[in-house]
Amino acid sequence: MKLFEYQAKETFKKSGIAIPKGVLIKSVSELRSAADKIGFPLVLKSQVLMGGRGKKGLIRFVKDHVDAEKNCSELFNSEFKVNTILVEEAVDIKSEIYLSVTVDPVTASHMIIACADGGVEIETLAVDSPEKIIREFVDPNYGLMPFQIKDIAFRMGIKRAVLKKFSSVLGKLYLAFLENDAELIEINPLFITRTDDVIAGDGKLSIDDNSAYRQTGYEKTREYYDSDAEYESALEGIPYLQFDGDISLMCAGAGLTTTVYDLINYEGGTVANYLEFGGPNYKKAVRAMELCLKNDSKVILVVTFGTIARADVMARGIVDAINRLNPDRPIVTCIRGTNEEEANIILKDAGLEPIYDTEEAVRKAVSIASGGSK
Amino acid sequence: MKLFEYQAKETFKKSGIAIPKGVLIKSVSELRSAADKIGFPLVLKSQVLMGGRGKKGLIRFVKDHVDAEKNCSELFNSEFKVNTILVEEAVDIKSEIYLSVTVDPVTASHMIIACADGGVEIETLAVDSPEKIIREFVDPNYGLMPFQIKDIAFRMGIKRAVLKKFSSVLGKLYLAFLENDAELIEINPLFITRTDDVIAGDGKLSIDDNSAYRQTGYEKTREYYDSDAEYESALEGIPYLQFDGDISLMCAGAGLTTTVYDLINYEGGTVANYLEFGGPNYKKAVRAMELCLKNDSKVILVVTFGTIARADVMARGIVDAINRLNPDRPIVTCIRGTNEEEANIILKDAGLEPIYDTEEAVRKAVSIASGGSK
Amino acid sequence: MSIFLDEKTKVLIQGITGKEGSFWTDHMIGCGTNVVAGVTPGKEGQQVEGKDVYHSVRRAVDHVEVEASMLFVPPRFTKDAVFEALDSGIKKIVTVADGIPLHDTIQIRRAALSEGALVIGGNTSGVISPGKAMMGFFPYWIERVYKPGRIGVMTRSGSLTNEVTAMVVSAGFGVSSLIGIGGDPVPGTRFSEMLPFYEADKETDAVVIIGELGGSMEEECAQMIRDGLYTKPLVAFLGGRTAPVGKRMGHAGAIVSGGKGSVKDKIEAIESVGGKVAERPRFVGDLLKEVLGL
Amino acid sequence: MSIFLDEKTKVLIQGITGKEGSFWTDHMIGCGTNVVAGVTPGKEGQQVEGKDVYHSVRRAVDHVEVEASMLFVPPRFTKDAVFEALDSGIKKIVTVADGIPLHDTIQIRRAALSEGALVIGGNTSGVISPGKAMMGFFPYWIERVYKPGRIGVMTRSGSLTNEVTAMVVSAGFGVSSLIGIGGDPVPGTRFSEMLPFYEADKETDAVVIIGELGGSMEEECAQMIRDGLYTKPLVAFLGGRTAPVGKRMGHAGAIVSGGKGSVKDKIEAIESVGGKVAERPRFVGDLLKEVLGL
Repeated sequence: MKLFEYQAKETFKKSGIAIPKGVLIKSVSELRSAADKIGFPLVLKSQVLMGGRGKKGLIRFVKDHVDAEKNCSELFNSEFKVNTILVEEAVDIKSEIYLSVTVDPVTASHMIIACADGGVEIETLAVDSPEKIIREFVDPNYGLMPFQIKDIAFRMGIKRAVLKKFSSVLGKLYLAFLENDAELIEINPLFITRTDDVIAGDGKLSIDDNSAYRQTGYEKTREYYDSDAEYESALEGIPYLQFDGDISLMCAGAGLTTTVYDLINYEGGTVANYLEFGGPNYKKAVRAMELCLKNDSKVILVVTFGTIARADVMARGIVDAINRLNPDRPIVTCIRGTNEEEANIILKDAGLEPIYDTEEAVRKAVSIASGGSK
Repeated sequence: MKLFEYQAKETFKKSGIAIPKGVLIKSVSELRSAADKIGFPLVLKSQVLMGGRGKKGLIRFVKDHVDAEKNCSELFNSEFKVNTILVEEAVDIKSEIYLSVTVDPVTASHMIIACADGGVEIETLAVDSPEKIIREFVDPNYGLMPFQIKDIAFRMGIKRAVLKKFSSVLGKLYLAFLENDAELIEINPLFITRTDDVIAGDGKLSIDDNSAYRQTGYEKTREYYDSDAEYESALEGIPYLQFDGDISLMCAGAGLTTTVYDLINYEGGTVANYLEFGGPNYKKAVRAMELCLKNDSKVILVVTFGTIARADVMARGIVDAINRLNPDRPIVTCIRGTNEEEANIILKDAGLEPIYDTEEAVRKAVSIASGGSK
Repeated sequence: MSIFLDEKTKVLIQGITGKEGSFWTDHMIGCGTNVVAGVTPGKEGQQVEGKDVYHSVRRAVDHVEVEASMLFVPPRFTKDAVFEALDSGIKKIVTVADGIPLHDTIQIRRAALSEGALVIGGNTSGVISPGKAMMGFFPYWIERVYKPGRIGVMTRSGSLTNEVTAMVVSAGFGVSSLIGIGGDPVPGTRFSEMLPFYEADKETDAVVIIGELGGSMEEECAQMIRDGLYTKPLVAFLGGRTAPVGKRMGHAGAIVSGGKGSVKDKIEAIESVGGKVAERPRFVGDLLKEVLGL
Repeated sequence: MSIFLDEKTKVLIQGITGKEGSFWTDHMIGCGTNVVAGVTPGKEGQQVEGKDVYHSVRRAVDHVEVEASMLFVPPRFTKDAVFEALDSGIKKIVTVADGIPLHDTIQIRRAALSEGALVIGGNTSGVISPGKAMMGFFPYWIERVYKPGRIGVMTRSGSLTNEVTAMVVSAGFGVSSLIGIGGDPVPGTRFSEMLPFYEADKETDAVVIIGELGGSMEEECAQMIRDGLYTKPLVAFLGGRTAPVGKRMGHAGAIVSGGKGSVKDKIEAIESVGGKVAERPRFVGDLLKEVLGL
């Protein structure tokens, strides 16, 4: 679960990491009182989950009330569905640092990533100046040791005047990474101010979904999702991805879905959405199809090859869903795996034309989507 | 630092381990209101640090106010210097368990020790029924895992009805062991009540002195010590042990002191006290001798063989102490090590007769203590 | 013998009395697996499919010899169950749990590495040596997929494995040992760590890896080939050639590694050491014929 | 060569710029130790006794070869310093700090065991091979104590070591390698773990161990002899024969092990395998003559 900047910063604050003074607003009407609290110049930071907010114009430096109001209106009315803006003091910056903690699957370590040149995305740094990126591996059995923090600081050229505060921030960031079951916790940029203070300028925090049961306090609200279908799927625990093509995918298994996605692209088709029909969802055909129908797709393609997710149960669910929902678009099925013979009979009895080869099913769906025969 | 039962129980409570209802009293006048709060029958538990309180009659079960008052008076007036009594509810017990956590130096593990037959000291258990003692080694890198708790419970024959509460207590005891930098944390007995509750009947907690800087909140008060000299030494950070013989030992190094202690015993002498004159204390001769003089000893024996603790500095200190304190008993010195030649001159100049052989010095001190020549 | 397990391997089942555990124990025994005992705390004295159940792994290994342990344990208890198996010296562990906390998986892999154990999974269908034995849940009854043969298969996926393996079989081949290392961002064991076993296996002529975008697992395999530690033919099928950047297609592995691991990079890595990459599942069989000179 | 260190061993000093560190660095060099560099964070570019100072152990080992590290670091930072040395692959570490937190010492020893490193201390005077080199602070200038020779000495004490070693020397012997494993309840290395090095050392004819009540270290030595892993003569001096039960005589080792480890038990253990135990320091020399047939 990827959190908003303001949530990451709340976590930083709880962990003892300094953040800029800020007020969260939901409308232009809240702006003036927020600005009065913070004082000018200030920054308007749109709280959206996508990256590259600076380039998209979603972060605005403003110098007075008039300037602020104009920019704030623009942000709330932008195409990026901005619901919340963080009104934040403009920090007097000397330099910017990159700092994050994540995991390294190969060595089974926690990994600190640091760079003295912060403020740009780490992916960009990795391409432009890989030699400047510092990686420090942390044995999860020992945790981040003081000598490692010192070594990172020396390698980054952290000045003596800043060393203590920098070390404290890194130590606390690491603990926050552990305590929040984070996949990634990132401060970018970490500001070094002209008075040698160390302040988190921006924050990313991604909580491991598998740890949600022990990381309570983060509620999944509509704000986190691009579409109603994504949001409703999330509430039901059904993996769902929104695209904007013609074919709704009701597939089982991430690997198989990715493959079907590729095959559709090879055939010149486009995908409207991916909905995970496998795992615990294989009995939820009605709800799954309902969610797919929320899309403007032209066809629903069902591809499965299940073991526990029995083909006959899935086939019966599809037939049931068609009967109940009376879908306005064709359904193409390629349902295989345990009890596939029975599934075959069920689908045929319902008047469907079951297919058993993935590529053939993909071709049929693409053909329908492009206006071919039903 | 060994804590009193009531302190151990406060820690248990903070850690979420159930303890009996109890009130701490410092005089008989506080008894009635305490007893009213707890209700009869109740237990009067003398808060002293020595073991075997039951056998010494320092724990009394009382059934009414008259009974309570009589016993309470006896305890406060006993020879064991009881300053504080824990007035505690008498728990309705089905069985008693032994449970503790300590360290195992050989394997560098934390070690859980458990026994289904609690209520007697572990040393007694170890002699009487070693086969009943369960040891479980815990890798400090991983911590106590749930499977280990389950296994301990099975080996102890913990009943299903109690399993969850027992597991919770053991898990919390282990965490308290870590969080308090304990040398030893022990619940003995751990009560299993007739209603299948699990309650700490008694508690031992010994905090590692080397961790005092990060285990604040435990103040060393006079109550912890048998004598003023011990207490005053502790306040100054000087290791000190109280005995009741004739020879005050001002020695450097635990190993050498233990050896001198043995040699005195071989020669038929007795030790009044041991004061650590080595390490950081080697410049504190005046204060050290002052503390030794608080004893009813007949002679002070100084034995050292130092490196950093320079012999000349120690010799000068001894001479200075004699001049300032004008001790009422003889001083025998055996001061060797770095600059021992200079020390020799200093002592001789002051009219002392320095000795350089430990056994010879011991013989001389024993001779003086037994009424021989000065 | 097969790699990891065959019909002689002595298998313990942790979580044997659960619904899933007992159901798949039946199937595992049915397809030849030598299940020797099971573990469920508090259930000692019971039997499942004729196998004794013990309170703990320690008690089980006190009574029977165990070489491998199969975990049917919920994700949040998986770390404890893995450590329990390691504690008893078991060096082969398969965990099918889907949803193990990320930080637990790090500790599991770290412990496996330091104990010199192979932990397969989580989020996997497990391990199967078709015709001999299985640990996990594969639809071994579908003969057009799980036919015995001489092709090793390693995979990060579930359904896609059935899809690709069916293509291997339809091309006239069969499977020697199939290892599902699982779809978690931090699997207990990585592709490259299994390659030496396939290299040494006399019953394997070539290996098919079923990978996907994200991570560096395919690149590590290429390195093994470059280092001469694996010399048999390798054919890969990789999903996600056309996947949009930044979207997470179910498996988290792609994201965690932080932007690396495009399929393009992986194809280059594998082909640079002589491996073959199939564009479609259907082509895997053709490439196998090509690399085996058939 | 000697065990642990001789005049060729390349020694790093962690905490070299501190008062204690610089003072004893001077002495160590003075008695032959091959000090190659020092470490103090923030002091890179300085020199101490002509040796370059680096910010960190990693930076030091990038510049010079290091075989052993000597720590002059306060107790509460010792764990970090030991881990820093281990991180750079240093396998011989001596820490003299007195007052390391107990739970830190457990983690230090655990890490040393898993890295295959020897951590000597804390709470020790260190290690000395008289006439060759020293790591720690021994009064090597007192010739009636630190005379080179063919007797190995291991000790848990400081002053008592001077006392007993003086007796060894006054009996006409000298010392080959002296290892002060230290007086902490959980020393990084135990007596028995050093015995195989003395066994293999051509310059050592017999070993004297200076022990005390508490713990099981002497019993472990007896076990090494029983197992045939140490076959040279062994003479022990053990303090605390008459110590009252339950009183802690400075070293915490006695208490932590929970009531075991009486001197009587230790004497029985050592004598049961042919070792000798001296009742007084003075007798150590006599027993050495006896066991060496002189």
